[in-house]
Amino acid sequence: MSETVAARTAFDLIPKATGPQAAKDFKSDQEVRWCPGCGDYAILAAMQGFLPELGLARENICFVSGIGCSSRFPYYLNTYGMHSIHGRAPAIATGLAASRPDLSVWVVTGDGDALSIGGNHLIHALRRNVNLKILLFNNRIYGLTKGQYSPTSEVGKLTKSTPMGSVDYPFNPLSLAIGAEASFVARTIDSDRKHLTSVLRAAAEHEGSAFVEIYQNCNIFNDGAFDVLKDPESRDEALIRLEHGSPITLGKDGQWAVVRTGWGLGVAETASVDPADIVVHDETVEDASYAFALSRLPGLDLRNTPIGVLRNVKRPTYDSIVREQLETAATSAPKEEELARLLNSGDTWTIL
Amino acid sequence: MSETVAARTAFDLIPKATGPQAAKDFKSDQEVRWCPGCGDYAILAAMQGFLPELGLARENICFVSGIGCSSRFPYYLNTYGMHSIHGRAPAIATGLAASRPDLSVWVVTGDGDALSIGGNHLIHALRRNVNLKILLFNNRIYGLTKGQYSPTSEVGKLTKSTPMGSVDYPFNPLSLAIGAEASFVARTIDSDRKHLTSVLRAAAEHEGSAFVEIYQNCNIFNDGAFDVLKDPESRDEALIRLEHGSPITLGKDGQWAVVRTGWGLGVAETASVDPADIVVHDETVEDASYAFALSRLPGLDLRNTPIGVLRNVKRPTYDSIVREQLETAATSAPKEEELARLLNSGDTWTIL
Amino acid sequence: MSDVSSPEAKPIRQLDHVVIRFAGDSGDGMQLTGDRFTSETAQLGNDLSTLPNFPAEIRAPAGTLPGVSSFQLHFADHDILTPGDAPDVLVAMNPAALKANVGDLPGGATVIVNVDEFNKRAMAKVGYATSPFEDDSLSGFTVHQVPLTSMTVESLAEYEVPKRDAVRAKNMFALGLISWLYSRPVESTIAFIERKFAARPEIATANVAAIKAGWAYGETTEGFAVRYEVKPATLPAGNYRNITGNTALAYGIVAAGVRSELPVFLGAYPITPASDILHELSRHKKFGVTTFQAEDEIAAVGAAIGASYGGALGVTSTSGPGVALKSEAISLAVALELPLVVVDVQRAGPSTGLPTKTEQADLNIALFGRHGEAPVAVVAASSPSDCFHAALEACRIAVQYRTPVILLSDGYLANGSEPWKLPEIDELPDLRVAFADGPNHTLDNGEEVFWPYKRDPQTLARPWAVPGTAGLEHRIGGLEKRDGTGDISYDPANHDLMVRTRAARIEAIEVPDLEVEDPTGDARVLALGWGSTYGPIGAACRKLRAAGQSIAQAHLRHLSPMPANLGKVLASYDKVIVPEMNLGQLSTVLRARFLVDVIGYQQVRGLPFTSTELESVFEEVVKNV
Amino acid sequence: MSDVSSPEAKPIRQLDHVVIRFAGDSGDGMQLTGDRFTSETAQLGNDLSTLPNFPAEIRAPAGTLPGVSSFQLHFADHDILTPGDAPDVLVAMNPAALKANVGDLPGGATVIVNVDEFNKRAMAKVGYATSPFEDDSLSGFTVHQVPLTSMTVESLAEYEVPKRDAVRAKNMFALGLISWLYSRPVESTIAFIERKFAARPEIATANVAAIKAGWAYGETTEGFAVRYEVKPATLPAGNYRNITGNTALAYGIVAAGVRSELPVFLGAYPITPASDILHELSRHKKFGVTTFQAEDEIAAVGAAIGASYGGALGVTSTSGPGVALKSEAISLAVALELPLVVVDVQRAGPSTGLPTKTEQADLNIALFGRHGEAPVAVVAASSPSDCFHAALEACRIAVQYRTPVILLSDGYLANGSEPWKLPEIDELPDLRVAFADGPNHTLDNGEEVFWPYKRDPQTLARPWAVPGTAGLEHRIGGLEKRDGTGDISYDPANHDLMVRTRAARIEAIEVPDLEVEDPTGDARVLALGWGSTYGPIGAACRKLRAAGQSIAQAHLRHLSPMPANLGKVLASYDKVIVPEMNLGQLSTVLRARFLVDVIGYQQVRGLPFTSTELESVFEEVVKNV
Ligand SMILES: Cc1ncc(C[n+]2csc(CCOP(=O)(O)OP(=O)(O)O)c2C)c(N)n1
Ligand SMILES: Cc1ncc(C[n+]2csc(CCOP(=O)(O)OP(=O)(O)O)c2C)c(N)n1
Ligand code: SF4
Ligand code: SF4
Ligand SMILES: [Mg+2]
Ligand SMILES: [Mg+2]
Repeated sequence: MSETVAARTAFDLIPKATGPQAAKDFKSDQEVRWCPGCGDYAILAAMQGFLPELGLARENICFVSGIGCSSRFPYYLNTYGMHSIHGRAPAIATGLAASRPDLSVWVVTGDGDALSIGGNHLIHALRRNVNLKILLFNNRIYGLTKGQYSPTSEVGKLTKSTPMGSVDYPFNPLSLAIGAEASFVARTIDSDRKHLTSVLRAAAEHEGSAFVEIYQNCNIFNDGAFDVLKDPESRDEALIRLEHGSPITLGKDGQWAVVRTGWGLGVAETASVDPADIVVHDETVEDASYAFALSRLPGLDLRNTPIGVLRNVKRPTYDSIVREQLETAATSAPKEEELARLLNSGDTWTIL
Repeated sequence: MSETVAARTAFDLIPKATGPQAAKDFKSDQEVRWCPGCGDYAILAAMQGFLPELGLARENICFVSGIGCSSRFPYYLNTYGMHSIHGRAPAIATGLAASRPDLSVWVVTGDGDALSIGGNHLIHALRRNVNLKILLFNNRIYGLTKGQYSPTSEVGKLTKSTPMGSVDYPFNPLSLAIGAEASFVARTIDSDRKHLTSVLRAAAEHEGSAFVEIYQNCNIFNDGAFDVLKDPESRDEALIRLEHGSPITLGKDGQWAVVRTGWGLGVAETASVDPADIVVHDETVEDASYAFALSRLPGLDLRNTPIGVLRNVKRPTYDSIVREQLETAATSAPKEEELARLLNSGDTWTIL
Repeated sequence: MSDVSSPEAKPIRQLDHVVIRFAGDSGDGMQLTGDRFTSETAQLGNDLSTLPNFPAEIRAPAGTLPGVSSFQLHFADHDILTPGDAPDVLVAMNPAALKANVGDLPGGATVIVNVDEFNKRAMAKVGYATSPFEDDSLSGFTVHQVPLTSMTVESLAEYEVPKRDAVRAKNMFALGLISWLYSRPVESTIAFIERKFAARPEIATANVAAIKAGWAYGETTEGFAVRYEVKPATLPAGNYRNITGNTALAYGIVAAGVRSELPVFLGAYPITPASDILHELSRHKKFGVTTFQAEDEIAAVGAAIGASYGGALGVTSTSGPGVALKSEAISLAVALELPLVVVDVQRAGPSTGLPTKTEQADLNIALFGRHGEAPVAVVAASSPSDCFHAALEACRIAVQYRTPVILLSDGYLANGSEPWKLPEIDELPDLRVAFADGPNHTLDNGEEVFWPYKRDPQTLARPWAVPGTAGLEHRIGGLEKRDGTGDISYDPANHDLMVRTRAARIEAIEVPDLEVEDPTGDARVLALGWGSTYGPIGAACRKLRAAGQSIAQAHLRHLSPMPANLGKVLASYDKVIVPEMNLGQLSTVLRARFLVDVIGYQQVRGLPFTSTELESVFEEVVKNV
Repeated sequence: MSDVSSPEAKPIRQLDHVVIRFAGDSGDGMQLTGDRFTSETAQLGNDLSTLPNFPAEIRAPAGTLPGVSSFQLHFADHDILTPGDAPDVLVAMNPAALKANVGDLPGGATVIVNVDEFNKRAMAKVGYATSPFEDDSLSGFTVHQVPLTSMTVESLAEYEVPKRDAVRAKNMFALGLISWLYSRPVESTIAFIERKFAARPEIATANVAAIKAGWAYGETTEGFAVRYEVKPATLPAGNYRNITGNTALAYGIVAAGVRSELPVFLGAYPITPASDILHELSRHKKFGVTTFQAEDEIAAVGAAIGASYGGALGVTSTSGPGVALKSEAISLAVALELPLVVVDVQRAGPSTGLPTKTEQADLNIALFGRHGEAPVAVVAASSPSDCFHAALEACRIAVQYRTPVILLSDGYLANGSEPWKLPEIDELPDLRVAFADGPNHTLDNGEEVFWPYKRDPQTLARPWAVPGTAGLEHRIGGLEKRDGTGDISYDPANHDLMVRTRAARIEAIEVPDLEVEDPTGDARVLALGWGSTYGPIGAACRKLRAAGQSIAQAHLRHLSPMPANLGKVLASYDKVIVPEMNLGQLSTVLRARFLVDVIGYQQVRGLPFTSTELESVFEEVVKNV
């Protein structure tokens, strides 16, 4: 929209830490209370390990969450934090981020919190491109309420509320986010700390809304939901690791490759295709059709699941334009004087 | 999901009209109260003209709307109708459609009603594929509340609530619907009655959620928003008329054609491309990437706007599976007996 | 009306007050006409009060009853309180306008009709089988049949304006005529027109010419034999402007931002009749006011909470349906103990109800409309200009006590207007509060720590510790928390303590005592109200007193907490009568709290009370005491 | 406890009632243990009442205080009303369980601890610096240190079960021991285990062996010198089962579907403690019950309204935060005048509050939580099994009067259980209503038409005209409508009429008179309650009476409308005491309505009242009357 915006990086306006930071600086004094074995622990550890790397003043980082197991996250980080109400974190964070450019604002949410009750706030935050980093812990189940199916659960899922199998066709969170004009869309997985950290880094650096889906195991109510992506036996065949600028392949020794098929993308045997036909990943493609096509690769069985950054394009952020408008409107006159002028505007008269 | 579902058509379960019907049979006794010149009149006329063609018993048709100028629609149709509350029509209609397979249920909504306050219900109805026909009258403005910008208004729009221009990047309603797993997605325009009718027909015939965006002129608060698509001077160059099975071209004598470009679709001079490269429209392509790419064709200036059915694929409907489960569970025993059995289930004991 | 003849060409009669109603089709520009006449009247120094009334439709079909739009103005040579019970003069631009309004006219009223529009078709459309001028349906009134349309078109013949624009200028002709009739200067309106149509000078010229032609018509026609004059009112000295409730409320919020030195953040979703607050505030970015048009009411209040958390004055404005949707989030703000102002411009319910009509039936939801024990402060405005002060007061409570405050206005206040004596900025309350900036608690081991829920012993408010403050990092949320530390706590005794503390926090808010107006000092009946009934109750009391009866009046600005002396006030009258535009919501609260058998009087018609109606109700009570 | 020795190998003492609490880690299976012991006890014919208590976390870290889960059971040889104020016996599976619960024990209580878990680390984790067995912190109790874990593992040595599974069976060992101690038969539990683990027979075998080993341990160890017996209660003859409030409520809705011959449609979004209603109802598709897990609470109620409109019995179940979100849609249902049942299983608030704890602080939002005047019926359940009847009653009012009904339960009722005498199906109320099927009005011109808002003169209900009925096509909505025709109407007088009619509709609902229990007939004090306080209030009254005092008890099922005789009842006592788990919400309503100075007594601790507490409160009132 303007020079100023383009020139800014995600951190320009945020105060920096004055000294070195370590993971332990980001641990709060609250006892962590997820079930033993829950994937949330790994994500927390990765976050605590990653935050020092950001180098921001700790007090200028704020985590806002909704309700759910995942939404307990802010309690365990020694930053500012708000554990709000179910589904509303993106809205609350929008108010915070839009009025405080000096903060790094993160939203932590679950598949129920973000996609069920909070779906509307999520898609609106994404289209607005508010400067928020939204982490959706997708365990494909409602954990906190003890195991009902969620909007990402597979059709036919047997849960307490669906004894004959769930009926609703699931969302593909990345497709939804891309359809909602998201400027940054990525996916990662609780079990791969290095990858998780790399995606957090990319999200943090993105100026605007960053949407990150994190596959997270709920070992109590949906254990093994992502095993096909974790199991050393199957994962190489199932996971597609996206790297900006590299041809997209998967499988042992890149046995499979992503190529155009039909009107979208598909997977073919590398040996059988012209190397020039292998898609070279470019997260900056403006046309959202590319990232969308990538998001459609996985089947319902999770085979061919891309992880990494699918889309990362520049678009003016909501908060930066709002700030610009405020700056444009600002005057140097004392506010008191301006107020007197305002009240006296229009037709006035004097009674003596 | 099953034989039964596949065999059904959209009307199988709905009683048919016993005699011939005419447009006037669908006019209610209420005075129509839109502003003179409003695009809603044309849509109403088209609907009243179209409904007799459906041949359904009038009493088995029901229109549910939210709040907005557009949502007054049900009052003017002599069918059953509910003018509900802002944004909630898809949810209310879901309850109705899921419990009444013998009804043809239509949702009428506006860009504010459907995409702002009602965004979540809309995307959930679409992913569930509830048997609803959802007509979104998009005038890119809030009409009823007198002219604030809406989620489809272009950036920088000057309205009462945005004296320095709106900041929010708009939704592309079709992209959003496709991202939300819609099985039927179409677009049409108030001024072209024939096209409008053809799209209504296709929507009515689709079994499941049909999402139809109708460009509608609000001559009071956003006059001329779609002039580029209506003006005889510009419309041929701007409108892309999709026809299933035909190559996609536009412009005078098909001067322009839709071809692959980059990772999506684009428009090129027909003369300059190999005819075999011209995309032949197929609304039934399973991979949503195709319809999504089509939805991205228009620029923010509305040039290259496809109208017609972008996507039309078969997927089991929510309500049909729900019905199947009910049928599977049903017993022939009298309900009273079953109830006695239920109450007496578990550990019981007798006190004499 | 008092009559005083004057010896001019056309005699001028002195009146002490006039109620005039302009009525026409939605497209006839009646609101603008009314606004301009109001402004002229204000300039003259009359006291005044206005009541616009528009249809729910944007543009209902022309010439229909539902399409009628009207604007009523009451002006007087003395201080008045309401827009008038019934018009002395009706200006009716078409048959629909006559039909829709004639029923409100008292005998002897003057009716000025645009006779050009009374053709067969137009009359039939609204059910006039015969012309109302030909039967005796208007026999009790002084009727002036003025060919407004044709005379306007004629008077513009010399200008090159398209017919359509000429026809549209007929409201200005009418304004010119009425201005002449009531001796109002039209200069300011002419200036206004020239400003407004600066980009289209031909339209400006035509409208100005129409005004002048209307004025000239008054001077020359024989139809109008007398002119009237209403002398300036003797209002307190000062600078005045005319102001609507919504504008005043928005200004109050701007002022609160200035006086608290906090950025204002408004999260809002458009809804009638609150949208204008969003519109107005979006124009004041120079004050650091951010307006966020949210995707829905929940996001609107959510964003306001987020902004408050970040150190802004978080405000959200809506009407009843929006308040219902915000309930859960307001409850969160109760738990978070953060400042939040929720503006509810009430309209007639339930559900969508009558969106353009007024009502005061949201007191219940304001006081009781949240799950759990979730007390908030509730403040109500009593007149259009009072919306400014009520908004300041709501903001004062919110920031000082770190609590959600619901500010009740209504459709009548929102769109109605009255002269407002402009306050001196430095006399406005000082709303500055300090953010927390360091530890506030010493542990037993001597360590200095920050406790986010350690309270100020007097206000019971917790510290406002905004992100970005080093050393104060903490987590808050909607789960129950230990008093002091703010840590999540499932301890039963702590929960009981917190529930009671949240209630005590609201009761601890300092609010001024209720003032009672009882000029004779011997009243045995108290008329008690809240909100927009202030005008009609006051006017009724005045009438009663003028008729020699005694009655006391008091009006509640604070509904939660209530003034400390309220119980005593109630106990000191034999009877307390409480008029409300609902089914007795305040009555219920008073009865429960003070066990006083207050007499409720209710009408729920989407319209303000008339003072006449209340006068007779009060008289009945006074007589029977 | 009464002691009666018996002459067996181990003497058996007769007790008239016992309160036992099982407590352990979330993973220790305490809820299952409690359930099974309850079932055995029920089979024996004791009266009983249970109170489970689980942590808010799914699995809080093992061995911590927040991770303790417990189950309390009160059983007796006579009719009882509560799960007991304080446990006579505590079974503590680890140090955390002991620490978390020991404070609730009265002097002389028995404590059975799994001593195997009392190692240094585990004790330190919960703050036991020294072993509680070594200091005198347990000196007032009879402590049995039982090595539950190791004995269980030992007893399973001969089976091929992995160590982990053997350790997990320790709850069954404990159950066997306690069953022996209180002379409960374990056969039904053994059968249950075999059914439950049919697919994993080795686990079944291990668990059964553990039960038997526990029983054998009791018989052989010298630690337990006496056994106890509690004779069957003399309850009314009939078939009984034990039932929780949520199950009973779900059954009540199924029954309402059967008795109204309407399909049931439940729209729900999961929320503690209401989710089990959704779970239960989703299992009863054979009754034509459709359950729709919606995207949020608004969609849930919206879908229920849509289904009701289509002729189903529309129900939505939730807890407080969900009710807040549903407010706007409930208001729509008020305007539409359609049947709707909104189940609110109350939990401790405000905001997220204490989701697993009980409270009754949603009476306000039920009665007053909508914008505009939007009255609904409100019904409350008073005990777990009463949830069945309350649900039927709510459905009766909804379908018969075409109105939203809010049905209040709470966390205590939801999860607590008691024996339930099964009703005869054909004695359940007949809930059938007729849909409209033709014109209901004759116009002046003789034409027969259908008027969707023409009312039944007695119930004031409008016709239920469902889509699909030829000739009855009509449009309804949230805008104000003309009484009779249902057409949109902006007429002030009609709005006033409709507002009053909607209020009158609720008041016109026929509800039974309030019954008062006053065995001595001379009580001057009335204890009046609503909802889940029935048990403790009743138990306290009994105690007081047993001590020779007179007190009357009455309990409100209907909060809106209230029973017609309520005012008279209140007036006939010198003092009325109203205990509530809120800050006095019913008290406020009673005071406002009847101007009676009721005495409120409130505790808001997330826990039910104890009868002892209420007894002393009542005693105080009775003494001072
Ligand atoms: C308004 C409201 N509705 C419902 C709930 C109950 N609730 C809490 S968390 C949750 C869903 C949790 O699922 P998800 O977001 O996937 O988080 P997870 O626990 O799986 O991490 C629900 C339904 C609530 N707290 N508030
Ligand atoms: C809960 C609630 N919030 C806000 C409103 C006010 N409102 C009514 S219609 C509308 C938006 C209308 O815009 P749109 O859906 O685009 O319909 P249009 O009038 O343009 O056809 C709004 C904000 C309302 N009626 N209810
Ligand atoms: S229930 Fe699942 S998601 Fe929640 S804490 Fe336990 S393992 Fe994690
Ligand atoms: S405001 Fe616009 S959308 Fe509404 S009726 Fe008028 S022209 Fe149509
Ligand atoms: Mg989840
Ligand atoms: Mg619109």
